[in-house]
Parts: sequence; structure tokens; C-alpha cells
Amino acid sequence: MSLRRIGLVARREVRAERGQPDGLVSAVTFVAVLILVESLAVGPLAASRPAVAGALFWIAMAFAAILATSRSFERELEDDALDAVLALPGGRDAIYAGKALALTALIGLVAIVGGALSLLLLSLDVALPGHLVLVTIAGVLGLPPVIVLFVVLALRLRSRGALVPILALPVLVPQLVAATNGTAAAASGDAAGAIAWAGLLVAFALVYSVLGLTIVPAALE
Amino acid sequence: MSLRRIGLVARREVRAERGQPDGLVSAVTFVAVLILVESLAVGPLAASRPAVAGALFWIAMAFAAILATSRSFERELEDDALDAVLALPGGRDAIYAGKALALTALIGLVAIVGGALSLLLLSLDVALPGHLVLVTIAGVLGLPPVIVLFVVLALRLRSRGALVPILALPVLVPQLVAATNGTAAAASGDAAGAIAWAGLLVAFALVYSVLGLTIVPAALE
Amino acid sequence: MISTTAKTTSALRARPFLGAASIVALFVALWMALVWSPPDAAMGNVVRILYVHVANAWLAYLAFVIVFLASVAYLWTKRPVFDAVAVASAEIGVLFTGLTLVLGSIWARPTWGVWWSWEPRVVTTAVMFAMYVGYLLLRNLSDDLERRATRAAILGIVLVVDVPIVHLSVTWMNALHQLPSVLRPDLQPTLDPSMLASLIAMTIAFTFLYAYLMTARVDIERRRQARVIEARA
Amino acid sequence: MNSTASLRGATVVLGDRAVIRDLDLDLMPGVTVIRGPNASGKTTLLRAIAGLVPFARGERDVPVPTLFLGQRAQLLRGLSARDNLRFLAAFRGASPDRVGPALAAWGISARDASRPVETLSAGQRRRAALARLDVERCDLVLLDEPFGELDDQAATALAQKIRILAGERRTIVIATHGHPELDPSANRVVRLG
Amino acid sequence: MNSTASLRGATVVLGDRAVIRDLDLDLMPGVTVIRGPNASGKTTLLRAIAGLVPFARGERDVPVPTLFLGQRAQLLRGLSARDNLRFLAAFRGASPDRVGPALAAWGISARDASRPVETLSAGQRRRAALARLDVERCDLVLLDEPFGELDDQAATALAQKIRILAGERRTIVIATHGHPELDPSANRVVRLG
Ligand code: HEM
Ligand SMILES: Nc1ncnc2c1ncn2[C@@H]1O[C@H](COP(=O)(O)OP(=O)(O)OP(=O)(O)O)[C@@H](O)[C@H]1O
Ligand SMILES: Nc1ncnc2c1ncn2[C@@H]1O[C@H](COP(=O)(O)OP(=O)(O)OP(=O)(O)O)[C@@H](O)[C@H]1O
Ligand SMILES: [Mg+2]
Ligand SMILES: [Mg+2]
Repeated sequence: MSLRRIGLVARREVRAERGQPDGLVSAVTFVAVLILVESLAVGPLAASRPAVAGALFWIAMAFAAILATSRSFERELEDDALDAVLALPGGRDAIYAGKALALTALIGLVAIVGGALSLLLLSLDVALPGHLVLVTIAGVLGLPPVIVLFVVLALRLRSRGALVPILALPVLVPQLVAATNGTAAAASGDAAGAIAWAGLLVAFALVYSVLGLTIVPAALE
Repeated sequence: MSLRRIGLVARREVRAERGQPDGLVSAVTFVAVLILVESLAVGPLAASRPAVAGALFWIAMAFAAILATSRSFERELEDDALDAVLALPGGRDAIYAGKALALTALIGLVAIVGGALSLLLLSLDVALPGHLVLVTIAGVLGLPPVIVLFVVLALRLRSRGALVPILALPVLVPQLVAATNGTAAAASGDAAGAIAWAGLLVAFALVYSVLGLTIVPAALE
Repeated sequence: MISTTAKTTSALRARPFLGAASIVALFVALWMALVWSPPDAAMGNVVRILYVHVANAWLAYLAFVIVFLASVAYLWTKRPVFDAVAVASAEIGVLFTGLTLVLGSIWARPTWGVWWSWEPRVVTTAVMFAMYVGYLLLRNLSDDLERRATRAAILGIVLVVDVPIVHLSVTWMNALHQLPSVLRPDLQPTLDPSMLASLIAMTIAFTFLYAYLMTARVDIERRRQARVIEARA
Repeated sequence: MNSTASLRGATVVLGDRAVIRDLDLDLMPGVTVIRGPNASGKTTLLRAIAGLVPFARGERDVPVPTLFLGQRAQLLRGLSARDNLRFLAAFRGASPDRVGPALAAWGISARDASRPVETLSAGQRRRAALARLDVERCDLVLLDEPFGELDDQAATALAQKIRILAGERRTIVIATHGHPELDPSANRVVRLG
Repeated sequence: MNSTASLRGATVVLGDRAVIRDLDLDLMPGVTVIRGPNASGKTTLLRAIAGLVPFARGERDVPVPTLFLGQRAQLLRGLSARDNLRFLAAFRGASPDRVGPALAAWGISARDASRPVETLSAGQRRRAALARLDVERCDLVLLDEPFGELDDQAATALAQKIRILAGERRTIVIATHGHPELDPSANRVVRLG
């Protein structure tokens, strides 16, 4: 495992995204639209309860991350671009971490914009903004390790478009619940709760990262 | 416009899905998982209010439809398969209606299973089951014309994975709201309301179908 | 590297005995559950569902832990027999998780007054069910022996994280569901002795049933693998 | 002799450059070979004749049934080669019964013909695409590097097929590198770039 | 002479059939040509040597830096040819400064080199892939139908490049149809199927 190589994969990813600068813009817009539509459908009153707002926000984030990761790997399959990386010495090991890193950066940005938008649209009051940031960072860290793992598992399979959410969403349930509760805790001023939930999220992120780094190279083809 | 050709495109679509019989299974599982996770995150109490349950159900349906359609067109781009159809006499005209037809069949099935599951999981009481069926049919009819239209418009554009939901969801808001209200009306025994909403949905379906049939052939490349 | 014969035959020989053992054990356990043990003070005879319910849930755990172990063994050794064990156990696990959900819902009707409740253990069980349906889907979607086995093994390892979550979910959030009364963290059961005995008997009987089903299903899978291996030779 | 199809002042712009500019082209029965170095616009020209790229200026007049076989095989994955070809035939109103024999004639066994196309080798996919020549039997045939990925035996079969089509007075347009043997018998060689 | 790389008893199964069965292969410096009809397993063999397909049985021993150029160009879309090649070079520890001159030498103008690869023509993409030969400079080079889509000039350049690499005692494995001129100078011709 070489950090330099992981960095190179992440940079390539970001650059492919930037060559199409709309990638980020559309991810942000996507989350915004999703939050809007969800709030509208659920009803603004229900949606502005911190727990519901948090849940909607995190579901939107999970979806955005799944879409972005799937897109990134579909792009690799076109013209067998992935083969070039896998055939490089150390390529197989670097790709999981590199993609996860790039995805973390992407959805981190999306979280900032989407989060600000949620707060604004739903005029939520946040008792502990610092803790909210902490929970958000922890929640963002938790998504990529799981999602990249499942996208790799479903790679080249038929119906993978549906398979990835089927596999990833149930596994993400504990994290989504933790992130939602953490968000609600931070909003309502429960400092200890927010920190506990953030800690749990970081623990999840670590467990899945280790799992992914260990077993993903075997699945890559 | 030849009905036979539209039927052929729809059959090809279904067959490509069926070569993978799990395509349908995974669509159904996807909706089930989505409903489960959404209800869980929003909180079961909030989720079992008919309006909220209906909203979540219809959002899940819209997403499933978007994913299925995007997948279907991505498959067409691989190895330029779409070119073969577009180069056929009448191919450009048949593809919109054929895809929309196949999609309607698919999400119709998904709606049956997903709907039954929602009713069960959220232990909803439905005052007017017949009207609920009517609203559901109308709602299902309304999604494909819009979604296929936007997937075609975003075809070959970079970032299309995020672009389609961005374009389609806002346009679908009226339909999602109508479907949600119709569902709630049928659940609470408001027969006139349910029929009115169903009518509105059918009107939407017609308008977008005509629009799609007229402008899609020009947009296809 | 691909040896098909040795282990399969020993399992084949054990199968009739496992079959007989599970039938006998089931009869004994049913008698204990339905006749010998007393009705519950609060629930009356409805309590008797408990024995099957808990044994069901136990099998779900057991099956998925076995999937996990077989998956690790497969990635380690790449021997197809472990893949066969993993599918077999996953299918049985999905079956019994499904039964837990259905029977639990039927039981919930008289005891909680609803078919379905959004209660942590019930929901986490449903989520676990969805996960392993996903596992079976992934298997069905890939048709190449080695690739499928590798991917499924990875998934089998990742998903096991949910088993402790299901079991401990009741202690995290207080809820309708009973706190663990048998497999308690402090290992002090809080149950009437005759009920506890019936429970243990049923659990043992179900475990025999699991072993029997496993030998049968693993055998089918081994044949299937052998056919594929032969077809390519 | 009347032309089968023609372009008048055709200009095709891709991105920010005119790949084809003010091209007049009359296609006659027999073989037309399009030659030119890489990136000279051969693929773009064939797609223009097939009506697959919009024109910035100019007219396209293609009144006859046209079969365009592109640089890629144009087969939908998830579907077998047989189902792909049957669909295309049925859509055109050609008999789908010709598909089986045509695939067999191009060396795709019945077993391979019923597997999803993504599990075929590159050459097999190309052969399956070429089998459309026998099924759809159009008057205007556009072939973009049809010899790519073919082994010698299939390449010989294709060369012969082209001769047969030319003998039937069909109009065949071929964009290709190499294969200089095509030029003497062609009734026109168009050079691009 | 010692072999650069070798397979022992290699068996590769795709779907339900053994595409390569119990193959022993020693690759020596110089050119090895792999020949065989379509679907005979040439691509699969090269991917097996490159370590891209799992073996059902057998061993693979490839101790030297390897460059695998596949039947497709392996360039990531969204990225320019230049960025693609710079990434691959940097990953290997080769100097990314070689990328510009290499692309120019293979006939990709600076302007085309900085456009997203999906807007290049098929032959341009192939040329960009071949430019990796000049950038990554590996001891073992695997080429899968490298002449596909190339015009005559590029094909000549490639043939010459192969001669140069062979002169440097590198090991070159080429799967191809046609191009019989390769065989006499090859130190081995492997026939499949
Ligand atoms: C793997 C998951 C599950 C486990 C391990 C489990 C375990 C148990 C145990 C040990 C009890 C008896 C508690 C006692 O009396 O001391 C119990 C009771 C019960 N369970 Fe479950 N259960 C599971 C899933 C479910 C599900 C999915 C449902 C419903 C859909 C359900 C419904 C019930 C009901 C209705 C009772 C009786 C509760 C009462 O006495 O108030 N269980 N369960
Ligand atoms: N994913 C797959 N599943 C099943 N079979 C496959 C798969 N990929 C390739 N095959 C089969 O493996 C065989 C060898 O394919 P391969 O691509 O190696 O042939 P090739 O010699 O390179 O052919 P070509 O000259 O057409 O490129 C073919 O019969 C093909 O159908
Ligand atoms: N989508 C696009 N956007 C911008 N330019 C494009 C696009 N598609 C093709 N081009 C450019 O158009 C020119 C002609 O491409 P075309 O594919 O027609 O060439 P060709 O003669 O078929 O080449 P080859 O022999 O390599 O197949 C090339 O310079 C290419 O870069
Ligand atoms: Mg071309
Ligand atoms: Mg090949």
C-alpha cells in the first residue's frame, strides 16, 4: 500500500470529474433537489423536525454517494480503462483507497452545500453548530468505505444499477440512524449524545475501511 | 408511428431484462429496501401517516424508474447499440414509446409489490382499496413519459447520472404531490378526491406522452 | 486442487442419521413445548409460540455466522467446498429469517395487537433479511464459479456485522420486544426452568434440522459444481 | 446511371471543428471505398450518410433501405446475438428466420448465438454484426472498418460477400485501412484528410 | 536463455468453459506472435499473462515490469489522453515528462492530446494507447491486436517500434490477425484454437 499511489488514483478521479466540472455542481444540485422534493412530499411541517430533516439529508447523501461511485466505476469499464490500472504494479491495492478518498472529498463538499441548504430551507435552529460539523464529518467519512466496497462487488454484474443500493442501503442503516441521531442531538443541544454518535460513526468508518482494504483487491477484475 | 415497432422495442427491452430474470427481482427488492430504510430513518411513527407513507412510496417509485431507465439507455450506448436502432427506418420514432411501454410494465409490477409491502409494514388501513388501485395505476402511467424524456435529453452528456434526477425530479413534483394526495384520499375514504387526483395524473401522463413523442425523435443522437 | 469426493461422501453417510435425529428431537421438543411446559401467567398458551420463535431466530444467527466462517475459509483456501457451505447456509438462513419474520408477525398480533411494529429487533431482523436476500441476488447475477465465490465470500464477511446488531438492538433502545432472557450478557437466564428446558430442547432440535438441511443442500451444490467443472474439462 | 444516394454541400461539425465540409457525394451501385488517415472523418462521413449525425449545412438524400454497420458491433448487451438480430430483422420487416442460418454461416455456433453478446470475443461480435448483411439485405450498405478483429477466414468470407453484393448491383460503401485489393474493383475511391 | 515470464499448467475458465487449458508457456526476449482464429482465446491468454483473469488452476510467474495494451484503448473518458498517460506513468514511477513527446511522435497533436478521449477517433485512441510504449518502457510488452484501427502510416511506425523493442532484448507478445511479416522475425509463433 503506497500513499503516493492512492493519492494518484484520487487525483485522477478528481481530474476526470473536473474535466467535467458539472460533476460536482450536479451532485450538489441533486442533493438540493432531493431534499426539496422529499420535504415537499413529506410535508414541510414534518420535514422541519430535526430528526426527520436529518434523516432526509443523510438518505440523500447516501444516494448521491452511491450514484457518484457507480458512475465513476462505469466510466472505468468503458474501453477497459480499469484494466490499465489493475495491470499496473500495485494498482489493484491503490484503487479502493484512491476511489474512497476522492469520493470522500466529493461528498464532503456536497454535505457542506446540501447541509447549509437544508438549514436554510427548513429554517432549523442548531444549538451546537460545532458538534453538528463534527457529526457531519464523521457521517461523511462513514459512507465511502462501504459504498466503494459494494460497487466493486457488483462490478460488471448484470442489474448492478439496482444491486448496489440493495446491498449498500441495509448495511448503511446503522450508520444512517447514527448520523440522524447525531444530527438531532447536535441540533437539540445534547453535546454528549452528539459526540457519542460521531464516535460510533468513526468506528464504523474504520471497520469498513480495514475490511475494504483487506478484501477488495481480491474482488477486482 | 407503428404500434408493431413500438411493441418490438418494448419486447427487446423486456427480453434484455429477462435474460437476467433477476432484473425484476432486484427492482422489487430495491423498492422494498428503500421503503424500509426511508421509514426507518424518518421514524416509523411519522412514516405510517398515510400522507407521509404515500410520499415515501412515490419517491421510491420515481427513483426506481429513473434508475431503470438510465440503466436501459446506458446499455444502449455500450458498443453503439442505439445506433443500430436509430439507423433503422422508423427506429427513431419507435424508441421513445417502446422504452416507455417497457418501463411502465416494469414499474407497474414494482408498484404492486412495493405497495403491498408498504401497506403491510406500516399497517395502513385503506378505506377505498379500489380507488387506491386506480390512483396507483394513474401514478404509474405518469412516470415513464417524463423520465424517458429526460434520460434521452441527457443522453451522452457527461454527468448524466446526476443530471437526470436533477431535471426529472422538479418536473415530477406536481405528479408526486398528486399521487401522494390521491393515495391519502383513497386511504382516508375520500372517493371524489381520489378520482380527481387520478384524473390529474392521467392528464399529466397524456401531456408528457404527446410531448415526448413529438420532440424525442429530434433529440435522439 | 478441486477434490469433490472425500468430504461429500462422509457427509452423505451422516445424512440419514441427522435426518432421524432431527425428527426424534423435534418430536421430543414439540411434546415438551406443547404438553409438558406450563402456560404462561400473562400470555397463556400463546407463549408456546415462543419455543419455535426463539429456535427460529437462533438458526438465523447460526446460519449467518456459518456463512461468515465459510466465507473466510473460502478466501483463505479457495476450495469450492466452502463456497457450497456458504450458499447452503445462506439459503437456510434466509428461510429461517423469513420464518422468524412471519411467525413473529403472527405472534405479534395477539401479544402486541399489531402485525408489524417498528421495534428495533423486528426492524433489524427485517434489515438482516434484506441483506441476505441481496447476498443471494449477487450470487444469482454472476454465473462464473470462481468469481461468484470470491464476491459472495467478501459479502458474507461484510454482512455478518449485522448479526450482533440484531441481537443487541433490544438493549440499546428499550422497546416492546423482550430483553434477552436467555442469551443475556451476564449469562443468567431469567426464565421458568421447565420453559427454559423446552426452549433448549427446541433449539437443539432445530440445530439438528439445520445440520440435516445443510448436508442435503451442500450435496446439491457440490454436484452442481462438479457438473460445471466437468463441463469445462 | 442514377445515384442510389447523395450528399449535397454536407457540413458536419463535431465539437468546435468542421469534420466534413461542403462535401458533395453521389453513391452508385457497386463498391465505394473511403480512405484517409486516422481522424480524417471516415466514421463521421458514414454516420452522416446513415443519418446519425446532424448536419450544420447541406442536404442528405437517401431514399433506399440502408444498413449501417459501425466501427463497433452495435449489439445490445444482456441480449444474445440471435435476439439482437431477430429484433433488427423484425423491425425492418425482414424474416427473422434468416437469423439462425446467417449466424451459422458467419461461424457463430448455435450455443454462442444464444449467449449474451458481452461474453463473446471481439471477433465473434464483429461476425454477428456482419451476419446482418445476410438477414436485412439492404440496397445501401455502409461498412466502417468491417475487417477489424476478423481472422483470415472471416476476412476472406467478407471480401467474397462484398463481391456478391456488388454483383447484385447493391451500393456498398466501405471505410477501411489496408485491404488495397478492394480499390481496383471499386467504382470509386474517396480520399479524405 | 532464461525466460522473462512463464505460465505453468494455466487453466482459465470463463463462464462455463475452459478457454485456456493446462498451458505451459515460456516467454523469451524478442517477439512472440500469438495466432488463432476468432474466439480461440488470444485475448484471454494475454489477460492471463497480465494477471487480469483469475486462474482456475496453474501458476503465473511474471517477475518483470509489464505493459499490457488491450484490444480496447484502456483510456479513461472524461480525461484527456495526456492526463491518462501522465497518471499511468507517475503510478509506475516513470517520468510523466515523456508523455508529450510520445503522443506527438504517435501523431496526436497537442490540441487533440488535451481533449477528453471520447472525442478522439478510434485510430487516435489506439495511437494514444501505443504511445505508452515510449513512456512506460517495460521489459515485457503485451499487445492485443495493436494494428487494429491504425492507418498505414501508424501501422508502419508500430512495426518499426516492435523491431526496436526486440533489438533492445525486450519481450514482446503480440496477438494479431494478418500481418504475416511478423512471423519470420519472431522467435516463436504460438497457435491457439
Ligand atoms: C432474530 C430476531 C429475533 C430474536 C432473537 C427474537 C427473540 C425473542 C425472544 C428471546 C423472545 C422471548 C422473550 C421472553 O419472553 O423472554 C421474543 C419474544 C417475541 N418476539 Fe421475538 N425475536 C426476534 C425477532 C422477532 C420478530 C421479527 C418479531 C415480529 C415480527 C418478533 C416478535 C416477538 C413477539 C411478538 C414476542 C413476544 C413478546 C412478548 O412476550 O411481549 N420477534 N423474541
Ligand atoms: N465473460 C465471458 N463469459 C463467457 N465466455 C467468455 C467470456 N469472455 C470471453 N468468453 C469466451 O472465451 C473465448 C475466447 O475469447 P477471447 O476474447 O480470448 O478470444 P480471442 O482469441 O481474443 O478472439 P478474437 O480474435 O475474436 O479477439 C470465446 O469463445 C468467448 O466467447
Ligand atoms: N464528439 C466529438 N467531439 C469533437 N470531435 C470529435 C467528436 N467525435 C469525433 N471527433 C473528431 O472528428 C474527427 C474525425 O473523427 P472520425 O472518427 O470520423 O475519424 P475516422 O476517419 O473514422 O478515424 P479512424 O481512422 O481513427 O477511425 C477526429 O478529429 C475526431 O477527433
Ligand atoms: Mg473511424
Ligand atoms: Mg481478442
